[in-house]
Amino acid sequence: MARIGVFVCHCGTNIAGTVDVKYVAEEVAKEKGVLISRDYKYMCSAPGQNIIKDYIRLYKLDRVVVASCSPLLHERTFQNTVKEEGLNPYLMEMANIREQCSWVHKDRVEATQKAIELIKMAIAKVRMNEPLYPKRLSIKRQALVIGGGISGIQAALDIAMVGHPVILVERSPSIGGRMAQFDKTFPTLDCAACILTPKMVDVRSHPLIRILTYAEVESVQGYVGNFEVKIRQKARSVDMSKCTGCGECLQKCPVRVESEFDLGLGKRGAIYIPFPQAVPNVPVIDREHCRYFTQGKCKVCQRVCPGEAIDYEQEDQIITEKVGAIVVATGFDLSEPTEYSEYGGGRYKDVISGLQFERMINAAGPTEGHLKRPSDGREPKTIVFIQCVGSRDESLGRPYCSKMCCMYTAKHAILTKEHNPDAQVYVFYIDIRAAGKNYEEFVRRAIEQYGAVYLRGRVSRILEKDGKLIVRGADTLVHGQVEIEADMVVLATALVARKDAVHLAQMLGIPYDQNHFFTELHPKLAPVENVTSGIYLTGACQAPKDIPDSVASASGASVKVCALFATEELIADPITAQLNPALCSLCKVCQEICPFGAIKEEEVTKPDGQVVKQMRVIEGVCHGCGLCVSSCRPGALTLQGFTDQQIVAEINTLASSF
Amino acid sequence: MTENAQKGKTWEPRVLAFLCRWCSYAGADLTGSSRLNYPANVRILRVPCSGRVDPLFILKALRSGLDGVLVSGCHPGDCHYTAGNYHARRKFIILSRLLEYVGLDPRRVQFSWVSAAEGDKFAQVVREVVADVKELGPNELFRIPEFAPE
Amino acid sequence: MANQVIENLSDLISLLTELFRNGRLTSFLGYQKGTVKFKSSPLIASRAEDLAALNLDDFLHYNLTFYLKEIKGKVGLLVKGCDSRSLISLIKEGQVQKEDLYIIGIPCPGQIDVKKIAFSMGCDPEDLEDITRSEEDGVIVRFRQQVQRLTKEQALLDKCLACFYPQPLLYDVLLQGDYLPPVPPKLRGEDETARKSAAEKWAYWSAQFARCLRCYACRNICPACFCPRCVVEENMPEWISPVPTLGDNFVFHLMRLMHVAGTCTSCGECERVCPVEIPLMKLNEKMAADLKELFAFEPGVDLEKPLPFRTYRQEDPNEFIK
Amino acid sequence: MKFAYYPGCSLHSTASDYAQSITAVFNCLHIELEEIKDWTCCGASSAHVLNPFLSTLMPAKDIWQAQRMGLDILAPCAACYNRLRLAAYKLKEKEKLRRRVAQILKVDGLIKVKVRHISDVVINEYGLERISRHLVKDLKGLPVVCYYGCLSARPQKIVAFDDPVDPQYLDRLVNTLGGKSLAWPLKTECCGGSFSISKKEMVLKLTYELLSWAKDQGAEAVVVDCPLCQFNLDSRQGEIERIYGRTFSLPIFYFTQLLGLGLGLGNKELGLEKMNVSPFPLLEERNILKR
Amino acid sequence: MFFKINQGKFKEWLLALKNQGEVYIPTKENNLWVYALLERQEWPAYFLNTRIPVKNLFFPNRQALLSWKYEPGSMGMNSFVPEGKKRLIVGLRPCDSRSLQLLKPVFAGEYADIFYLKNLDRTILIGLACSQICPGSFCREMQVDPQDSADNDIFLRATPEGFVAKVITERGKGLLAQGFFAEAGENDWAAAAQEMPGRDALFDLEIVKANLNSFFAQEEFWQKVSAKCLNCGICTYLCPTCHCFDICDLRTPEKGVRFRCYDSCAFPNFTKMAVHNPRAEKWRRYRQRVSHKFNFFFQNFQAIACVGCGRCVNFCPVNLDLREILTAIH
Repeated sequence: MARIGVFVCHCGTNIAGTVDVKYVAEEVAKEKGVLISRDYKYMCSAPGQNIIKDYIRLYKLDRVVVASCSPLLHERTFQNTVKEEGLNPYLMEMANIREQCSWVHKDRVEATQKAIELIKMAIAKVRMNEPLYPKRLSIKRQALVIGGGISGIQAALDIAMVGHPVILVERSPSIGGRMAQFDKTFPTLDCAACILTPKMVDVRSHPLIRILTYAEVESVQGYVGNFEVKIRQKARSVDMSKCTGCGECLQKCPVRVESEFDLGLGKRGAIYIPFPQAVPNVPVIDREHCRYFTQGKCKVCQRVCPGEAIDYEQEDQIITEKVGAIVVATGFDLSEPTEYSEYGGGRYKDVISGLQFERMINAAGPTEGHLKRPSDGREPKTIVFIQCVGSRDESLGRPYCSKMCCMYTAKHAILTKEHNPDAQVYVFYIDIRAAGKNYEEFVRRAIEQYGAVYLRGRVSRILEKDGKLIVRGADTLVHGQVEIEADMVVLATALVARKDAVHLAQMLGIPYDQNHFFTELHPKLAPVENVTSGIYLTGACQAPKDIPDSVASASGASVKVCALFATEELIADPITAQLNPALCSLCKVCQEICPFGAIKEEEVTKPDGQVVKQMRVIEGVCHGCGLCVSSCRPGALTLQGFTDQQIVAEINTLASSF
Repeated sequence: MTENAQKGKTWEPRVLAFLCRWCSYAGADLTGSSRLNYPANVRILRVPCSGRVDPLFILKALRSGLDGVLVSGCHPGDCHYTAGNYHARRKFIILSRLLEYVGLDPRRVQFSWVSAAEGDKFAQVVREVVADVKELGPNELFRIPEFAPE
Repeated sequence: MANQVIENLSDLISLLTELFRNGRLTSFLGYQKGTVKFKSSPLIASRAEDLAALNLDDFLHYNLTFYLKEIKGKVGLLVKGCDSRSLISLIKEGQVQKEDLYIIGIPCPGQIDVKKIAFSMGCDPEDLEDITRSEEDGVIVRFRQQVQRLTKEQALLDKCLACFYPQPLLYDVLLQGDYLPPVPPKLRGEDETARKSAAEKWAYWSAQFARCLRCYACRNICPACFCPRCVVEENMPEWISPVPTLGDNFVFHLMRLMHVAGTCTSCGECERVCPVEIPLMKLNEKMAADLKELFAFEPGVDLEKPLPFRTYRQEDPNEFIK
Repeated sequence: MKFAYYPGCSLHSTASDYAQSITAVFNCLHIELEEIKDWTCCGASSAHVLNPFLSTLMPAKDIWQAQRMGLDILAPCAACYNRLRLAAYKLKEKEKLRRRVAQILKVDGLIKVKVRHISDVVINEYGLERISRHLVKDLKGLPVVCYYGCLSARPQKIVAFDDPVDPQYLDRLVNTLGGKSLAWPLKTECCGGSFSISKKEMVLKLTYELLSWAKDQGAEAVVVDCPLCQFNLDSRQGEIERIYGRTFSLPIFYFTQLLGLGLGLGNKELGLEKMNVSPFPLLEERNILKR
Repeated sequence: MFFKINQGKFKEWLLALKNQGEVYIPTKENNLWVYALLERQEWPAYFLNTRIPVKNLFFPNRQALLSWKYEPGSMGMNSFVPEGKKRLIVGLRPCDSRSLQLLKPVFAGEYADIFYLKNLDRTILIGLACSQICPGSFCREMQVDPQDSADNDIFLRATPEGFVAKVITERGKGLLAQGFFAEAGENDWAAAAQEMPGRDALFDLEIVKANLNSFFAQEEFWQKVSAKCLNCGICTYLCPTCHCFDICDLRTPEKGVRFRCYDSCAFPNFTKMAVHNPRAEKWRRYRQRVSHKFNFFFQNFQAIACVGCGRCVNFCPVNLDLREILTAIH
């Protein structure tokens, strides 16, 4: 039999003004199990709290009801009060007789009657309350960062700086990502390499960061604080410990193939490093093209290698690691320039993508920074830039804006002019989106100072004739058609999600939108978190982001990781779902609807040795919404603190008929 | 008041309101702190999420003689748990269609989305629901004839 | 092996015998002759020898899938078109695995509705002496020395007259025979109760539910009711009193409907077995209609589409909410 | 292979040579055609401008007719193809519309038949590999441009069976036949189509551009698979010469005519003399065909 | 002593009986036959037997026993007194009339059940001979004569003109002394007997009784015969002699009522206890039902708790046929 104490607060006149607190206290005293019922001016005040404590001691109360203001305000307060008397804080219930009674009603009789019933409900509930204890989950304080682009690098550095080990996984042979391909960066026009390479070096030299390039995440198991990841280290065919990075092999390799890094504008060997400043500065053998692997003989690189680092026998390795948190920084892809065949992308050599232009104009690029037409190597005099190629296009099912194109096109215009002041630059745009610090100014400079001709309208067709590109389009400001004879056309192709984004999302159990960009927990208030706790998002894998945004979100994500790592144990709110396997029908509705993937099926061995399937609630992951509980038909699930029994008890106190 | 209801004196409807603790309960608090008024016929029951509300709760409430039920949660897209209210919404429309089909006036069981900032809306919703239920009269539906008001 | 066609019953029996012999089957669910008129009886075979009793007559009302709740292991069973939908539902509910089953699709010319016939004759089913199928897919009825020819509309179950899936949607082998031609997807003909006033509806359903004995036959025969413990039996809290009061009967039937929503394929077994003739199909059909209208969901027709209460769309109906 | 043949008005009039060559070629390739009985106009050029419903209703009749024959429809005219294809699409997608149409035509059932363009059938389905087995003659590297026109390219999602801007199928055919297809950018630019009469000047301008591009690319002939295009490009050359002062004398072949030549057929079967710009000088010069 | 009456008079008589008390006659409601209060409805030209057994009128599925009311400090309680109004039930079939007598010792035992006994006491039973054998029935095997019954106050046999009545009890006699009936003789009574379609007895009850004990232990047998069973309560709820019940309360915070309602040995939780369930398996429950009717009940009351009405056979959802089991035991 419960020993309940009820404490009714006047809140000065806030409650007592409308509710006859004395009468209320007397009435509820008659309830079954109520040993003591007191009213006081301010229950939340120190003396008020002492009254509660005294009576707990005096009457050996094991349940407490406080009738006062909203629990959103003082639940913690009174939980601590009873806790200090050695009572489990979850054996205290509140009846909200201020915000939801005295403040909203005028009639004293009605308000008093309502207060009584609200308290009776609380009493009925508290009778069913059971002591609850916060769940403690160990945390493996090591982070995994997927993606070695600028956000991945930033996140890794930030986390490591706080002192937590980080594994940085990058799929290509070197970290650096997109930014490494850029020439200069808007709006400051400082060179990308100059600001990126130092960070890459920091990462390489940081004792707590372990870089795994030419590697991919294979599988992820577990939950926040306790993920187990399998990483495939692809065979590099070069022993990293022995390679000195002298580059001999690069020179001697007889094979020449198109370089991915230079997007087909340049060539590389079958053994190569993507770019001079690569980290690690260790080559990879591309087995698809290597003469030894394709024809069984050659081995030139092995012969010239002073460090005997070449190892053709090397095989893929699976590295298994435990991590407590995962930062996803997988970045973006670019839409294919061939998407619009009217622009002849892929058909006309001199129609190139924005990123190709970056490589071309990059001093370290295939053309040493000289503008050359891919077709005949002549320097283009007239260049047409087309924006929104693949962005903001419903017909492609890609309605969104790629955000960067306006800025980098302006940058390209400026760079073109700087390379060759008498070059003529045209830019076709729909709108100019230059919202950002010094962005608008930057675009104005391109137009006013550098004299780039901005035409508001779409290009309808590009025709190639006598080595010229005839660009036909509309200028909607003069309401006329325009035709430009260009030497080169640059398409600002759209930023799109990685081709394999969905695959990764499903592996990590994180949601993604119709464009396959990863979805944050809350677009405004939790922009780097994810419904799967322990997994954080940063950079352009969420949506098109430029460098500042990516770096900012990376730091944001790493703070979340560090916050999680701040303690050895994860203290989980005990308001979580509990499962009684005996009643479970294994229909798995809970698993399917749980927004947090907190319910999993697992195999357990019964005492009699037989192995059976069973559902399990992972308490650390459960947020306690109770959706599964209300969906569980046999009632195998229950939500601590809000059990069916408690809620029905509350309903029954209001029952008036049968 | 219970007695009144049965003695059929000045009958006042009794409405049970399930409020999700993130949006609607906070909204109801705001109604209070902005000192707005609404009828005293409503009894508020706090749940973590509208998704926690099992249709059985609603049936149980009606069965035990409550005159009306209100379920309120976060607006679509605002659920603290991302999707609780979406799932709840599916159950609720099926339930209310069903109740209507068996002749139970759907106005006895109503639903609303009230955000933490919509104190005024909450007051308005309660006024409407209570008015509707008043119009419908006491919930005698499940009373066993032989034990009708003694 | 999959989707082969079987000529006749004896071939079927020899096939099954073979399956029992090579351990592909541990039990088999079929039909045998019934002991009262106009009824067959479920056959539960656990050995090849039991198959001798296997018999297919004109009265195969049973939806055998409900036995899968109890009978586990490698089970072979006969399914009509409608039964196969229950099977799909059960697979989606994770209650059976396709691999464990050996599904034999059987032809269904539409099942005979004895109650309906008796009603139209103004007598009780018990009074009918003989019912045989006529060649033009109706029936010939003998009763009190008179012979009557009935059209299929007069003779068959409404669910069969509205059946869009007479051919099993899921099977390993198919038994040859003639089927009732599928009719375009529609639910059972206009439901007059839906058009009644609230008061009339309540009066109608009170009258129906007041009769309920709470024998739970509707629940126990329902393939969709597979919970280890039904909430009716739960007593902490007690959702529904064991006392068959009108109120508790209401709650019981509505609760059951909510619980089988999306899994219930309107196979009509609940209505068939009800000893006090509660028109439960009306409720099932109503639910089916709503699911279709609101969530474009049709129970038991595809294995992929998620069950209605396991998913949602942001654009789901919202107008009913304040 | 058998199809419900929908010739449309052109093939019974201006494009009878197209029809002729099709019959001849299909005989060699053993593709059967059964003409849809009392087919009605597809409504191209007028109906869909004036009355959208009519533009579905008219083709609908033929579509159901074919459905009854249990055959997919084959349309040689790009305009007919476009109209029929769109109609079939609408009837599939728009249940209301289907019911209304069905009611008027007193027919029933869902649309199952496909509407196919002749080139799609011959080149993509029948296939160049199979065609090449029957080739007896070689086009001797005859340089041509393939002109596809717009009607079998747009609306892309519904009618196109190749890239809407730079389609390749005719080029592939020409090369298989031993000709030399030249790349050019105007493959699906509009020729003015059915405005031949109503807006002649515009048609002349568009056609002029097409022809001059072709000529500049070094083409000696143009290959088409649409009667309207053929008509504009072929019959307008005289006027264009007068207005723009440039002579082209480019023969405009139907792809079936070239294919026919490859299959060893002659003028009689292919109706070559019906062409305004006579192809014979060219064919003789390249000694592909003797008069 | 015998009387006879023609159709027309019979109907008048029924109406006249209303002065004696509530009159119940077989009536078809919602497509099923029940005993309903005689109001406007006609005497049925033809009926086999009611779906709901007559026990329902004596031992209802919902019997209020007592009610209480809680006021702080005090607990008011009152128990319901059994209904006293006189009733007449016309048209009982011999099987159902027998069932009422079978149940008597159960309720009249050490702890007399005032409700059942009072109901029995206040009700005059007017039986009616069968004209046909009900599907699934095996009354004759159970030694119930469809043509005659001593378990009523009056027993009727239908004739083309009307009915021949046989008076069994004094209070029955009282009803006939009202000028509706004419004297009749033994011969009329015999003439009114109808020829029941013959069928060889399926089993001999005595042998079944004898064998039951030995069958009890044969688990495989019970497992096999009960395999089909659904665990639903139809057979017990429609059975005229099943009488297991449950007691539960309906309450609000301040008042409540205690009810008695049917329970069924077919339900898995029928014997469920805190720690275990002696009849967790289906076959145990089914064995219990059969053994109770044909063995245990006999040991307690020297009678078989089955009247062979066939309801459990005819209305079993899965055609689980008691007759087959009994035959097998035979």
